[in-house]
Amino acid sequence: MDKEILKKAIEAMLFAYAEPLEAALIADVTKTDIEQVNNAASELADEYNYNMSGLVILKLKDKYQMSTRAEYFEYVQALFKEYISSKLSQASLETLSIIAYRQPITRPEIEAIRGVNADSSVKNLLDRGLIKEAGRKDVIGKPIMFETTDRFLLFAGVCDLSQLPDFEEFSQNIQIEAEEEIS
Amino acid sequence: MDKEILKKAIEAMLFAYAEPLEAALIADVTKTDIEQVNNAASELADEYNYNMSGLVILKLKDKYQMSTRAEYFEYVQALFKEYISSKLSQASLETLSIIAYRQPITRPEIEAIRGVNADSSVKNLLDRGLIKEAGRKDVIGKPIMFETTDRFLLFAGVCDLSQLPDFEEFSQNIQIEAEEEIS
Amino acid sequence: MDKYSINTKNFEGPLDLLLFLITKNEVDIYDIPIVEITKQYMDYIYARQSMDLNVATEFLIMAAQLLEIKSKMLLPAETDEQEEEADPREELAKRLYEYKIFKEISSYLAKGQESYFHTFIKDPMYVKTIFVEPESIDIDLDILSNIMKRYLAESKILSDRLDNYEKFQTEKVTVYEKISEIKTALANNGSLSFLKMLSQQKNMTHGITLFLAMLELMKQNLISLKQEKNFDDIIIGINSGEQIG
Repeated sequence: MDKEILKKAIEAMLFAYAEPLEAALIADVTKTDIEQVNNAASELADEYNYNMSGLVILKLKDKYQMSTRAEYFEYVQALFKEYISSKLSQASLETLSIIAYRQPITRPEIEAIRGVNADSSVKNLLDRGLIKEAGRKDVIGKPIMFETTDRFLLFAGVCDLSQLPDFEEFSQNIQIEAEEEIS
Repeated sequence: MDKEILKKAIEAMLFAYAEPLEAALIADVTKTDIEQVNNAASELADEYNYNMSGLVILKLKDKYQMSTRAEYFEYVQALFKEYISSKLSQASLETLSIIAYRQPITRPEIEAIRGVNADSSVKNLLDRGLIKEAGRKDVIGKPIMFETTDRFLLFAGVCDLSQLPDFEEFSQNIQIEAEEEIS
Repeated sequence: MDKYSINTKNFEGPLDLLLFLITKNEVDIYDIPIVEITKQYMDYIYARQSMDLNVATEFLIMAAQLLEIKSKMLLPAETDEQEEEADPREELAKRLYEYKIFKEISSYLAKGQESYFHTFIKDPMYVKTIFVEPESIDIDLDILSNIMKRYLAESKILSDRLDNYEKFQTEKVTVYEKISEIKTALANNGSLSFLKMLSQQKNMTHGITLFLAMLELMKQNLISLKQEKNFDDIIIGINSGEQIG
């Protein structure tokens, strides 16, 4: 398939599908291979960015997703009057951080780290689609485990979990801070 | 507002809104007038057409809507067909076809037809937004009824339900019975 | 120091409060002056309690743990397997350290959420429009047989209920009778809804025969079928130039 046609087909598919769409599925449908798809999709994403289009094409792991560009947020937001741009509470952010770096993890394990009940923050994150259930842990009580979703990747602004800074990096930051404070 | 910015803002708004959007509302939100909006939207539509973009901007009386271009319909169609056949298990497909033809239907009724527990397939279909709850049936225990969603119509609209494996068998059996009756 | 100045601070939990006290006192997590920190922690708890009786259980549990550590510190030090003196504060220090890292991560994630909340994703429910094809589809036999299968599947369940009733039925219906039924209806109405006609059939035998009659009329090129989109009703129409009835 001609690359230009593949790009347009990807455009149409991403629009219609709305959710993150696997490159492999695009390749299947267009009878191309994943490399061709990645190639075309990244060209498309570049063009969108170059033209400062109202839309962007995001890469999330092995998936692509179309969304509006943050620069035009105010106009889109005005359309949805009931939309409240509610950011995550500190409690939810802490719970999300723990899940991101320790997944899959159970609620009791989260609570052990945070030292407080995590019921409402886990529920909030589930409702927002930032985390999802990931089976049950094979221990007494078979507690449900949680892991982050593709939407979390969007949230964190990375296309892959491996792009998140290393846990060690944060720990080093703290050590440096601590040394500065004490000295 | 600069016309280029207005065009991008319209692009983002049409994408997010998905349904036909009134020119007057766009003018309101962007603090421009309808003439400016029509002007910008028609330029945008021309550009999409000129580039043979995967998307089109349609004018419907005093509204605009973003949609996929007919030329790429086959890929979008194939995508949804692929989705339904590759993403749903045999059990879920069976449950889905029963619900599609017998809605609204309760879980015990589904189980009576399938002869097996339908918990996980019903949950799976709910998760995928292919079915939804449809009130409770006025019998003992008031079981929840299920029906298919708009999203299901979308999937069904592009793929041949009678080709769903178990349904084929199901209807073939009936045909044989029916033919015996007639002869 | 004003003991109660921290009351209004909203702490996420006991560890959060402890970290605050440690930072405020500029001490090392691994070398907490337990007596002083415990005192400040208890002051906070008491102050909260006097204003709000619903001090979270978690804060009280931590208070108990701090007191336990404090009392252990007063006793001669234990030695572990390696003959090293065990520090009663070590476990708490480890928890605090780990929690502090996650707080660091959450402030990192908090920075990223700005652009996330400024990005809209289309609702996947709204894809219908792309499938609206303006023209009717000419129907081939495959489509027709699919519609029929759907009817059969539906009526199978109906027929289960009517089983006993049907056993006593010996009535025969012929394709010829159904052909004239369709012809009469067409002559009166001009066009017909296939699904409506099907639903008016007494039982499945009638339904099947109606279907066969329609196939026969199609073969004779007397009628044509139209459908708006897949799974829609089928409209039976008279072919132009043909006489019906």
